[in-house]
Amino acid sequence: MRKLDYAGAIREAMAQEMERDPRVFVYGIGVPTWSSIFGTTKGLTEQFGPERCFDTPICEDTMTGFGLGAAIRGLRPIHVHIRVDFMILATNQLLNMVSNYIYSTGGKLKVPLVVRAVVGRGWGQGAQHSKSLFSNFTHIPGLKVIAPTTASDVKGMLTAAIRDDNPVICFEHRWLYWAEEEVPEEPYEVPLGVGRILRPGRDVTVVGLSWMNVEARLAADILYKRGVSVEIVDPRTLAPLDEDLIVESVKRTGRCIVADCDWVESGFSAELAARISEKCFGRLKAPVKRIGFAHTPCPTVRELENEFYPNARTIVRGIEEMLGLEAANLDGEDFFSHERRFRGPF
Amino acid sequence: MRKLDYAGAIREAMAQEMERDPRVFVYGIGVPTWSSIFGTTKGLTEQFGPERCFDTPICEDTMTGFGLGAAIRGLRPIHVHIRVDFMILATNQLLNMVSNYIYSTGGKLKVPLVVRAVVGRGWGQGAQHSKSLFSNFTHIPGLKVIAPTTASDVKGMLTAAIRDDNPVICFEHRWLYWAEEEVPEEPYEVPLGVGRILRPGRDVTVVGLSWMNVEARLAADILYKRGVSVEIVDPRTLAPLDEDLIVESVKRTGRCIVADCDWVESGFSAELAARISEKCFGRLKAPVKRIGFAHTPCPTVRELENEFYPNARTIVRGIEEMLGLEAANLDGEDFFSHERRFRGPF
Amino acid sequence: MTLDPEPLPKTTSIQLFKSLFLARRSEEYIVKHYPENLMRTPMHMSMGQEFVSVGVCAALEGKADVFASYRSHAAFLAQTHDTDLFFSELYGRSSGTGEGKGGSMHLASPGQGHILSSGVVATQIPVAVGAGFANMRLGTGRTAVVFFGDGAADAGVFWESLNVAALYRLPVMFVCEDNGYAVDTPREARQVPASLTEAVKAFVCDSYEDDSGDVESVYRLARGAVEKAHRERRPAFLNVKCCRYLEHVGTGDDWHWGYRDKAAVEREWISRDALLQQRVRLASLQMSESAIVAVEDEIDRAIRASVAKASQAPIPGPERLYAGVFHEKA
Amino acid sequence: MTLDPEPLPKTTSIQLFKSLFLARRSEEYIVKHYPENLMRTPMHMSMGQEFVSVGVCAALEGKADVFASYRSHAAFLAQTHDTDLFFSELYGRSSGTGEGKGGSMHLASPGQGHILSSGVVATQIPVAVGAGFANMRLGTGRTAVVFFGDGAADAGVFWESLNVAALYRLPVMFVCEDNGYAVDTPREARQVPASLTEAVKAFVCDSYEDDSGDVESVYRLARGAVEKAHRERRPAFLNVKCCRYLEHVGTGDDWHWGYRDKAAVEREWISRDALLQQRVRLASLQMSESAIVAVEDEIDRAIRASVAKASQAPIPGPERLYAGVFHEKA
Ligand SMILES: Cc1ncc(C[n+]2csc(CCOP(=O)(O)OP(=O)(O)O)c2C)c(N)n1
Ligand SMILES: Cc1ncc(C[n+]2csc(CCOP(=O)(O)OP(=O)(O)O)c2C)c(N)n1
Ligand SMILES: [Mg+2]
Ligand SMILES: [Mg+2]
Repeated sequence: MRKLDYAGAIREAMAQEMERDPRVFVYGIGVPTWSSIFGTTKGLTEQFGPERCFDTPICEDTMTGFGLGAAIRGLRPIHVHIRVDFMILATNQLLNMVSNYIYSTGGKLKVPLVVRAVVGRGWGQGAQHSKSLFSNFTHIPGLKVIAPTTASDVKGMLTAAIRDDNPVICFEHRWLYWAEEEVPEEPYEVPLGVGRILRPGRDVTVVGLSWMNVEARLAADILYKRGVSVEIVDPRTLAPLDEDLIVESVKRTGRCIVADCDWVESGFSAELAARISEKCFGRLKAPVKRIGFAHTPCPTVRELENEFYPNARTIVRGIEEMLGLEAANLDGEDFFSHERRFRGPF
Repeated sequence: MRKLDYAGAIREAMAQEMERDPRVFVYGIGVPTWSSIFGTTKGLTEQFGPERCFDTPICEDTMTGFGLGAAIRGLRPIHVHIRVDFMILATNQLLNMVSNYIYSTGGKLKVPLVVRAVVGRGWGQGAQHSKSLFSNFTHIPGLKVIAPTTASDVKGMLTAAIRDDNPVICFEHRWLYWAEEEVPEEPYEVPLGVGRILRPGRDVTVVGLSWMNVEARLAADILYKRGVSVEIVDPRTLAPLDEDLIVESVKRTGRCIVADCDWVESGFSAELAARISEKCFGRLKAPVKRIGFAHTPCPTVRELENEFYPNARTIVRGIEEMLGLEAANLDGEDFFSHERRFRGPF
Repeated sequence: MTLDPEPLPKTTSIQLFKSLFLARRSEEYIVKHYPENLMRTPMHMSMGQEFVSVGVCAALEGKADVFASYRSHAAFLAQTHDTDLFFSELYGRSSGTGEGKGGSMHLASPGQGHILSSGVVATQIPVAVGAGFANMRLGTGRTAVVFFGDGAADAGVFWESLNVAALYRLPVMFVCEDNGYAVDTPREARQVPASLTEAVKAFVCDSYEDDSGDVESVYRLARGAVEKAHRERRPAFLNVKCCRYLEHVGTGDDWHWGYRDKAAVEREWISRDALLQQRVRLASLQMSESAIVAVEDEIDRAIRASVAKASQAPIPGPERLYAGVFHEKA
Repeated sequence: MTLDPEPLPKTTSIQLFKSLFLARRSEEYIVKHYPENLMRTPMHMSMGQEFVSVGVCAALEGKADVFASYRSHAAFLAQTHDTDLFFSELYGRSSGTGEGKGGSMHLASPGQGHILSSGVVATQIPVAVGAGFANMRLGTGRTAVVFFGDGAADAGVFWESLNVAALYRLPVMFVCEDNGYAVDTPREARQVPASLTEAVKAFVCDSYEDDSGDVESVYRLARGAVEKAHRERRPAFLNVKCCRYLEHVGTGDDWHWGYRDKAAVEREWISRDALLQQRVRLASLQMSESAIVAVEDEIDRAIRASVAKASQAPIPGPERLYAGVFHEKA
């Protein structure tokens, strides 16, 4: 099968759905620019015209209401935010309007609105370009929330989201955009609400969110050499959550680490840890451990950023501690690090 | 000691601090109106003049930035929202600005800003006037979050918040406004970050948030008659959290119910349940149970509202289940219910 | 603003009267029966302001997608004339559009063109712009209309929405029900522009003001405005001065708040009440008192019938709590 | 806009030149050394636009509380002249005001009147209004000044803030660095008002426009504006046309993006570069070439010294990560 990277898979999902359904359109600040949201919207204006792929003024709140209005009156909008930090300006529309429009009409209205929000680490992003905020949206009934990890998942899940008659927020970690994978060429859906075991294992379950699954795989490889078998579960959809898959895995391994790329306190990792602790009560050999950002605003300076962000090393250490293993010398390990790959300016 | 209700205690805390410190001022939509935010701002304009207690245009985002600017340049603003649902319009300022202004200057700036947000049930509030959203703010480093339950606590904690050089969000459940208690007349501080055991007990710990402590007390009274001893812990401050107090209590009782007046999923109850499960691992006789709103937007019609909101009955049933007791007949119980006390229009 | 000198067809005048009367009488019913505590939802009464939405909705002849605020009893009835749905929702019955989940602040009948009312000030405005975009793209021939109070123009989203509507050349009707107050705060204490009608002109829209207090004046204005909006492909802003007779929320009066003077309000507004004016106009059009009374009686009967139906309609069962959070395929 | 015919004192002209040169040269240093990947923070370069903040800050003679966007190298240096702090922050050192935590987008030196730059468009605007309120209430005699791009005027919070500043009668200076683009989107593709300068007039402020490209013109304008703002107790809006020479973010150019024409930009802007103009003016004021070069050399030396200091300053240790989330008592 041909290989495609995550950014290309997003582009392809949108292009195919736009082809298939003339009601689908894409918009947002910078969407048709030269840099085209990390390439995910490249060429769509040329292909579908400026009426179906367009830029907007800098007014996220209004443009979210705009998407809602277009969605309930027959179109299928995809609204793109180059940082979730800017989607925060639309919190009012998302929490007070989008999430309860259907309920307030007794389930009769359709709100086929997709909102794409980029998260992730860059080149000294600082406190205003680095948030994730998954839980601020999974907390809200009426919103579906997805965070695909692989290229094939993001194509299928975004396709499913576009076809869904309910609002879906899609979180995309920018470091994933480069991740290549075999991705089917034809359109397909990966159903929302279904998780995936990314790697089977016996000794401990890592429930990874978004980019942290990449770190988890690296950690698993490292630990494999020491005879530790790590299972990685990717919920993929955060709301509604595929609880059973996670609970079954943890019941099998008896140990769980939740690895999030967000703050831990009141984060989605708290929801996962709370559920797993409840549903696996009596089956856990150790308390569920949460890994995530340090509880500080994100600093810009690299040396503190490195402390702020969790990575494969954090996961390895967490598992070692949980299993009572000595901390291995990791100096020889080649940590796959986009801090090194990535250069400025942004 | 003289008795005062919660609304009066808030008013007194603000008035005394305004008296003490000319830099303190109060503002927000409707603050000096006749109905004066449930009476909590009554007479302040008359007492301190319209420069120190004033109304604003309907632009919460701007007025939050305004508060931030006033705070860093030497004043001590108190911004009031008659519903947290309207504070949502200020999410951008709160998350992107207020929370990281201090950190981005290496801890040098002061941001003595207090934001008061009213939560709670009314007369068919519906989806847009009923949220709590505690966790959307406890998730954010750089914000302090409080939710006092009693009149004496709210006076002392609000006083402490006003004197604090950091941003503090104060959640006030409107049903508490009527709760009377002995409240000292002179100004005093109840330190932020310190929880409180509202009722000591042996068999199960209820960690209650805001109004749910009132429901928990009622549940405890009911269960007491059946020989069940309930301990009620009120964290009071949600961030930073007094974890030790809670953990010690649960270690003693071995059982815990977290009772929140917010959605459960990714709510603050998830954070509590995750921490307690971790820190009390091996000491729990049953999984931590979470009680909160149904995971739907809030319906208006009373009959569904009654299903949506948890109350003393929910807590009683939760504890019975946890202790393996049969469900008692509660028909004879006089549930303290503001649905009955409260009348329209709002 | 120039008034069309041609009189309206008599049927139109009657239609406007009916629509005004329907809204007024429905609210009079609410005033009377609210204290029974069976309509357990906050009430933001349209009384006094009905002529704004009645005039505008009539001018659009049903081909409107209406977005409104919590104060939208009149707009809902002007657009849908559906007292069955209206009272069912207020009484919290399964037969309401939101099966009682919405209540007074979230009236909705999308199929009839009243999309959804919203309780957060100004939030409905950008949604109307998006609906206008869909109407344009899909060529529905419908017009997105948004009703909001003068308070909504305090909010940046109003200015953003006007900008976006004009930028995308959408014939969206922005209708400000300018009753001069946000709760008890007068416009001058919230907004510096001396005239909103003038201020919006920078935003490439057609801007109109009406302080006639007359439903026919609003009707004519809206007809002209919507026609021009489509022709020129740009939004229209209608600033219609009006007066809220009752308290901000609730069914009583608010003279005791002291922010406005009862005598002045009576002199300036209530004395030339739009419904009364229209009744007088019908008489001047040779409609007999008994014919007018017949019209009124019919509406009264319809309201009573709707209330009776609503009272007997089932209350949603607990199983409905979790229903409809997401779209339910029919 | 009328130009004051009186020439400025020569010392002022020199001061303005110094300030322009400081900003330009500091950024030239960045352009040269950014590829070394030691300044690991995004760079939104002021180059070409420096005269706006240089002119305004000089007019305020230090008595300003400056709020600015991510594009605020020039504003920071114009207000503080502190290249030590500036380069320390860019190099992520403990000696930066944010000990490197802020980086290029969050420059801050509150004690020197550059409060904090913000990376979210328009967010700094209402904060300046609040600062203006505090200044008024505390009688500090300082003026809150907010710099923002033309893109920020897309945002409702700009209009809200203008309204609030005017309503509370605050002499806040709203300075739009109007480079005509938000990233690559021209103003006309985002805003319908033909002229922002005209549109804001509805908001009871004094509105000024400057397209001279000249730092002395901006300086005069700002002096008059701030004086009037305090006298009339209302905000001033300064719309200063300017040109960003480099790409939106980063230290290169962006001609390959194709949204603007290199030749036109060179002809219309770069050829009359404000720094060059000011240098020519100094010459015309009988300042000798060697005297000018001496000034330039001194600034160059200062920059080199600051960079050297920054490079030797300590990098914050891991224990600093959790420090300063809340205010730390000194
Ligand atoms: C964003 C927001 N802030 C505050 C409120 C509280 N509130 C409800 S109605 C109202 C006044 C609105 O006035 P206006 O828009 O003129 O409408 P009117 O009530 O006069 O019809 C306010 C402030 C709200 N609903 N939404
Ligand atoms: C609220 C928000 N939305 C989007 C962005 C992304 N963004 C960064 S700069 C920029 C353009 C701003 O243009 P302008 O205000 O004119 O400033 P300039 O860059 O031209 O100085 C955009 C859209 C942002 N930072 N904040
Ligand atoms: Mg009004
Ligand atoms: Mg610009």
